[in-house]
Amino acid sequence: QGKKAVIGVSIPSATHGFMGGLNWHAQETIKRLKATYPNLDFVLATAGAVGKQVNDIEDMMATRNIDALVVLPFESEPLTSPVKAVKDAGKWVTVVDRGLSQAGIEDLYVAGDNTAFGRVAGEYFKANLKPGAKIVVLRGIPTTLDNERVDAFRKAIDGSGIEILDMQHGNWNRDKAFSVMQDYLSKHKKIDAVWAADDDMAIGVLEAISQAGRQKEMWIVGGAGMKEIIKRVMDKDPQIPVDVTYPPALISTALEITALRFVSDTPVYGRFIIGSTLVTPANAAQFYFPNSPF
Amino acid sequence: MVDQAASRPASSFRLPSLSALGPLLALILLVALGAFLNDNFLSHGNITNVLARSAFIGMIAVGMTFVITSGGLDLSVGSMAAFIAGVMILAMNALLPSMGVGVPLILAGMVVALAVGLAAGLANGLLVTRAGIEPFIVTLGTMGIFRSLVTWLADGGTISLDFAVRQLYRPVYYSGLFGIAWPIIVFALVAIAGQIAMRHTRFGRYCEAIGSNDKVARYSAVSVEGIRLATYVLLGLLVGLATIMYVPRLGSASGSTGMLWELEAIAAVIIGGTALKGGYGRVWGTVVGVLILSLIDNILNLADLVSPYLNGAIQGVIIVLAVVLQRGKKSSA
Amino acid sequence: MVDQAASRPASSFRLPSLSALGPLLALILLVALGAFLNDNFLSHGNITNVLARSAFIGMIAVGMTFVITSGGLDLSVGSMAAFIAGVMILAMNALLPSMGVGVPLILAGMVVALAVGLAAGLANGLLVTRAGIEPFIVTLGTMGIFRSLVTWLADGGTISLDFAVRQLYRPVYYSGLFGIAWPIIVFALVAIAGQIAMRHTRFGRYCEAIGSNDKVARYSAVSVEGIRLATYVLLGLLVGLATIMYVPRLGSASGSTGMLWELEAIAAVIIGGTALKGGYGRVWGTVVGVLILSLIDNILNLADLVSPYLNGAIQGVIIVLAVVLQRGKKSSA
Amino acid sequence: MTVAPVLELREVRKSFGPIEVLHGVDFALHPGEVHALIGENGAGKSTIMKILGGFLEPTSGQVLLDGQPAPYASGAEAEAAGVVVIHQEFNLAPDLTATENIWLGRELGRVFLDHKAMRAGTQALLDQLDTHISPDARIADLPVSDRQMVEIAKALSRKARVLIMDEPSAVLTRREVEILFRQIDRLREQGVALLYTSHRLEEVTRLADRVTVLRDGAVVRRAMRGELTEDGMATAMVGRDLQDIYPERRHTKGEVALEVRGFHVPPLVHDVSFTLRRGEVLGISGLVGSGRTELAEGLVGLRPATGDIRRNGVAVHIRSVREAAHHGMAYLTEDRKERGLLLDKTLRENLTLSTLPRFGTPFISDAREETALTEAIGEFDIRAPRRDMKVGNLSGGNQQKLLLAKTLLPDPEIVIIDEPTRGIDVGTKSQIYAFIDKLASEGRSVIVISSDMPEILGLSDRVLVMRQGRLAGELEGERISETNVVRLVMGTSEGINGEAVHG
Ligand SMILES: Nc1ncnc2c1ncn2[C@@H]1O[C@H](COP(=O)(O)OP(=O)(O)OP(=O)(O)O)[C@@H](O)[C@H]1O
Ligand SMILES: Nc1ncnc2c1ncn2[C@@H]1O[C@H](COP(=O)(O)OP(=O)(O)OP(=O)(O)O)[C@@H](O)[C@H]1O
Ligand SMILES: O[C@@H]1[C@@H](O)[C@H](O)OC[C@H]1O
Ligand SMILES: [Mg+2]
Ligand SMILES: [Mg+2]
Repeated sequence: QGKKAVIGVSIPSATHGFMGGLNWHAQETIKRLKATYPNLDFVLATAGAVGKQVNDIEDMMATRNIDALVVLPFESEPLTSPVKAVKDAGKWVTVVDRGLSQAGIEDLYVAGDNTAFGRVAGEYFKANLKPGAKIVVLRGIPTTLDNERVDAFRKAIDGSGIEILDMQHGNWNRDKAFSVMQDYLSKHKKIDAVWAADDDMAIGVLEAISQAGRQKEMWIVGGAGMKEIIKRVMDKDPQIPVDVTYPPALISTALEITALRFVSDTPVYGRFIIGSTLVTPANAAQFYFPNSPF
Repeated sequence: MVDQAASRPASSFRLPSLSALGPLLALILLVALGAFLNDNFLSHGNITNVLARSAFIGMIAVGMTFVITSGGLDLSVGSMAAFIAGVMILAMNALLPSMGVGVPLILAGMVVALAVGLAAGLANGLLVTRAGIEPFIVTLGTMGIFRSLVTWLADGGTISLDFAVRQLYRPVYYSGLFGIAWPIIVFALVAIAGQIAMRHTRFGRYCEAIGSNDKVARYSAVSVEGIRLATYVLLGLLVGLATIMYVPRLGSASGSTGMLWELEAIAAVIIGGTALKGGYGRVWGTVVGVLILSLIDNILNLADLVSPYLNGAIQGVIIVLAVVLQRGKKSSA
Repeated sequence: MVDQAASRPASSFRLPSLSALGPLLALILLVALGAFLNDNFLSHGNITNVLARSAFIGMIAVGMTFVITSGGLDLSVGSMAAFIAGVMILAMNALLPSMGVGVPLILAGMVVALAVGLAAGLANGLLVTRAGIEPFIVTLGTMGIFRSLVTWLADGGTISLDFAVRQLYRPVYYSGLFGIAWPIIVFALVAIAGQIAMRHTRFGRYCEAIGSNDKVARYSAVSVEGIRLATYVLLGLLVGLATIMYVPRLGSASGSTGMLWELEAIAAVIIGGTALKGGYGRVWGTVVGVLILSLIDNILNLADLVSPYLNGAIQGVIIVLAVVLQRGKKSSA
Repeated sequence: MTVAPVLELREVRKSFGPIEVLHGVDFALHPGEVHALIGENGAGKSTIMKILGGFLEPTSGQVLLDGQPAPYASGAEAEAAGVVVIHQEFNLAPDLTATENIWLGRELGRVFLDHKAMRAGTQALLDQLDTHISPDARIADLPVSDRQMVEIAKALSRKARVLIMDEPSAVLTRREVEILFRQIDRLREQGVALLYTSHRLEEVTRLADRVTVLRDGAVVRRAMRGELTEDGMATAMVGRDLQDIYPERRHTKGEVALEVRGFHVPPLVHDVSFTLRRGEVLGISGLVGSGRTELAEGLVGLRPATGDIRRNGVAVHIRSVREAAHHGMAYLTEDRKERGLLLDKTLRENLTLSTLPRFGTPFISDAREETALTEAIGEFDIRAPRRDMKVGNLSGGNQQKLLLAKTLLPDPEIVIIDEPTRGIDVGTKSQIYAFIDKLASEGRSVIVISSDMPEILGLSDRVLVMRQGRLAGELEGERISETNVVRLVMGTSEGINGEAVHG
């Protein structure tokens, strides 16, 4: 077939649990696809900041002769025009998770659903708490996607009579979430539930609660589907009744579909939204991947 | 200093009492503010939380005080902590099958942590003293190296301590003696030892001399390179110790462990009144600095403030004010 | 007495040539490595990319060289850039209805950027010179303040420039003159002006004198506080200028814009041979330092390396090696 | 001739904290005159000079310029008014070059610096001072004497009406002192008012048209040229009669304590060999830059060196001051401010720095340190207003005494003293000479490196002369004379080690 097709992959670096999982899935999938399709080659770059990601994409264009780009934008706005430039150069573009701020650039969009992520959690709270119940929230790093999730959550519990006592940023980080939760516990005599909005944060929250000996008082909902948390849901841990998915494996889906574009004639344009589902003890086994680092 | 004497004679006599009280005053004001904002602020539980949380940065900052006093700097401590934690957990997990869950395994993990800390400190120290590279560059380099290594060891994710081991190890963070948590006790011991070392031993005296003028120190039979090396090794060991107290808390390490601890530790040292250029070190000031930083976070969480987005701004303002207060007191004295 | 003059060892005369060539040598080696790894490395496109993206940190680092040379430090530049970008974009969006899309609007945005940069630099400078607080603390504080403010302005998300305005503004980053991109041209002008200011004007001379011994400078009728203030203001203006070139590139600002730029800028200055303690500044060394840092990233993207997790480690090793090389050359001279 | 004074102090008092160091001083400088201000270490000379030069404000009293209250509040403003000071401490930025320092604050050129003009100006000044310093030399790389010449050049470039010189000759060699004097004479003829201080009274006799003697912050004697002999000055300063300041007795030599063979200290010092016996004072003379300091620093491990050193007959390797101390050797540096003392630390911390292990392990005993300080203050007559003050606030001479005390604290068997009495008053000088004499009598060996000819002649049992990094010759007993030393120093006589030295 002659020339190999080169697929550039640009993702944020493994700065927290979810992204670590995503990095792991990306590398595993690349390995697998390379083995399966000898005429495909991949160039992977990870970035810890917006500027670095734009540089990575420029470098792929200038020096690696890529034919396609799979990108999970660090942030939507600033990545929009660099990705558009790739598209304008006639390359195939797959956007993952965080969409671009301008419609119609990408050929393929594979994403989680941040609104659903917040809504599904919110609906669970609404269904399982009485009016007047008090909850606390730990948000992620201040970003658009965090805003989308929180807004959807708020909307979902609207009118339920649930009171949000406090909302601070835990930055999707265990240590930070641990301190924030410790302080919530000092401050509030009564907390009925916690929305930790990310499983890494949920781990920190759990520790703070058990230190305070208030395990019986409240339950926690995290998010993303970390294996330890899924396991606890599966084991019917009363502290972690459910989880909300936001699978880091969506990068695998994106890579696989993009690969198809180069190895077959399958039409692969479109949008693939991997919904956020509620993980309950009943369906947990289906989301449990003990080998993933996440 | 001479210039001060020549141009502003009044300040030529040091008034250690008042200027030293500066950061303490800021601390006291913060405590008062906290107590005013929230009734639970002074509760045993909250005080324990704040102090225990300060312990990691605290121990590191005590070590950093010696490094900075002797004219050095270490930007790598946060990543070093992450790296040590990663290696320590992997080592314990690896030793588990042969050693079984038990105190010896925990002790083995602690030895690994201290050994890795020592090695890391030695690496920094040797690059600074033998290769003669600026501490800023050396530790900027090793900062990247340590952080990368732990991410790589964790395969991008989180390295978790075996559950059973963790249960056994937990009390090292969560329990204590006579109602005082272990991290607080260890931090207090480190701080006291540090204060004594700085004020009452040759090592501390030499650190100040080297930071003040390393040529004079060399002409005075002080082993300048040896002492410098020792400060980095000491800091490495203290990072190891901090990690020993950190791991039982959450039982895991990842690429994001210890993020920005270096900045916090250095800030605590400077807030405490140690000179960034070296020559004058104040261990107990550092302790106060650490507590100030940790209290600001606590108060921001306890109080209902404008917008959580502005936390960083309030933090910034308080840090500057704390130092203004301190310097203000000094110059008005 | 001629014999006496002859007895002076040659080494009492400085040999700037070789020690100055140190960082340049590291740069050349990196370029050779890049060319060896990838055929496209030396292509016009890649070179343009590397140089253009160095421009932001580059301009800031040139300003930072003056601050550090005169004994100061500025940790706030990264957040300052984010804050300026945020305010600039908001201002342009706000003016859009009244001014319409056009060059005047862009110019108005630029004026806002420079004005905010000037004000921010002035704030840092006044806190350092008038309130007499350590630059480390002042700028650690303002770092938190600026970053918080932009997060707050963005409501936790991203502030975006109106699409139409952006289309008009884009060429400021993406096009150029005679095939040379604008950011490269502006950076080159800033670097040349900086080099001239450092070597051939009173301002540069005074920065060095103050950093070397501020008492001596004061005795020599140098306005020490004025010059110090000026270095922070200059740096603020250059951060403003860098932002003017940055906004057309990404068209937005958020809480994570300019993250860690301060560290990169300071590292570039030190790699370039300026002393962290002040007293000796080398603007062109800074330029070389910026290029080294930027090339390392580029080269890591040229080849498929072991594991992306290890990028940071390789980066760290190269930074230290670059400086070893430089110092090695110097001492063997 | 009673010309009106240019610059005057009236009833000036000065206190540092609670301690008053000047008690109502009246003092005047006249155009075309050299006025010498003399007094013991710590008497207040530098303080007076700083007040005149605008660097210190008097606590009470007045500074008058041309009969009007002096219109300046800082050294810089005073300089603009034509009152220029050469400080006892160096006032140069170490990272800048000679040229950059000399023009600091008054650079030439409009927008851009005129490097060529400034360099040429510097070269001219340095030529005028007959010195070999390169205008491009970084101050930090220069030996102290050269730094002082740069200071002098800087002051001369200021076109002063009043030139105040605080012990300018202390770190200079005789040759350089001569150059300085020529400049002073020239300025006097031009009508400049000059204030001069020195602890070398022969200089005062030679230069001064007027002498004011200060004791403990008060004027005790005023005299015109010729009214005071050197003895008279010394007596007025110290408040008692002084005998001959050099010790009488020559020492009896013991066995060889140190033997140095084929010693090289690159890049300057080559092939130096000598022996040192117990109970001997060995003087080393030479011009600035002849390598005496390098030799000494090489011997005690401060500079990389090659060659054989035998201590009591046993070959030793010394790579650091620590190792030198281990072999009973101590070195007192000529560069008190940069290498000798920690200026922002207290007396106690400085005194014990090189001997800390003696003061307790693991904890330093403050009490023992205090005792040592008390002894040092007594033995070396260190005059400090407060024990816990920073050393940088001591008067220059008292700093030197503290440095001596510090160097001798380890009780070394071999002491190398580089410029022992720099800035020390006559009274104390004789004490220090007696001290050196006592060390030798106890069977220790002392090497004295000095640019002060009488000191070399008065103290040494044997004299080595260095020239261009090599030994130019050795003099002993009767042959120790000024003429012989000067000949060797200048290279105008045959070297005694059989080495021909060309002139
Ligand atoms: N900034 C200061 N703070 C405290 N004491 C000071 C300060 N400056 C000078 N002194 C004290 O004032 C006294 C006079 O000092 P000064 O330097 O004027 O003496 P001096 O006559 O110049 O002595 P020397 O001959 O040793 O140079 C000394 O006791 C000195 O310690
Ligand atoms: N580290 C160094 N490297 C090279 N040259 C040096 C160094 N230090 C000093 N020199 C030069 O060596 C020469 C010798 O200076 P030094 O002061 O040691 O001479 P000296 O004979 O001791 O004279 P004196 O003690 O009277 O100043 C000087 O010209 C000086 O510039
Ligand atoms: O980084 C984010 C992660 O932490 C969160 O849980 O899910 C979405 C991701 O983009
Ligand atoms: Mg004096
Ligand atoms: Mg010498």
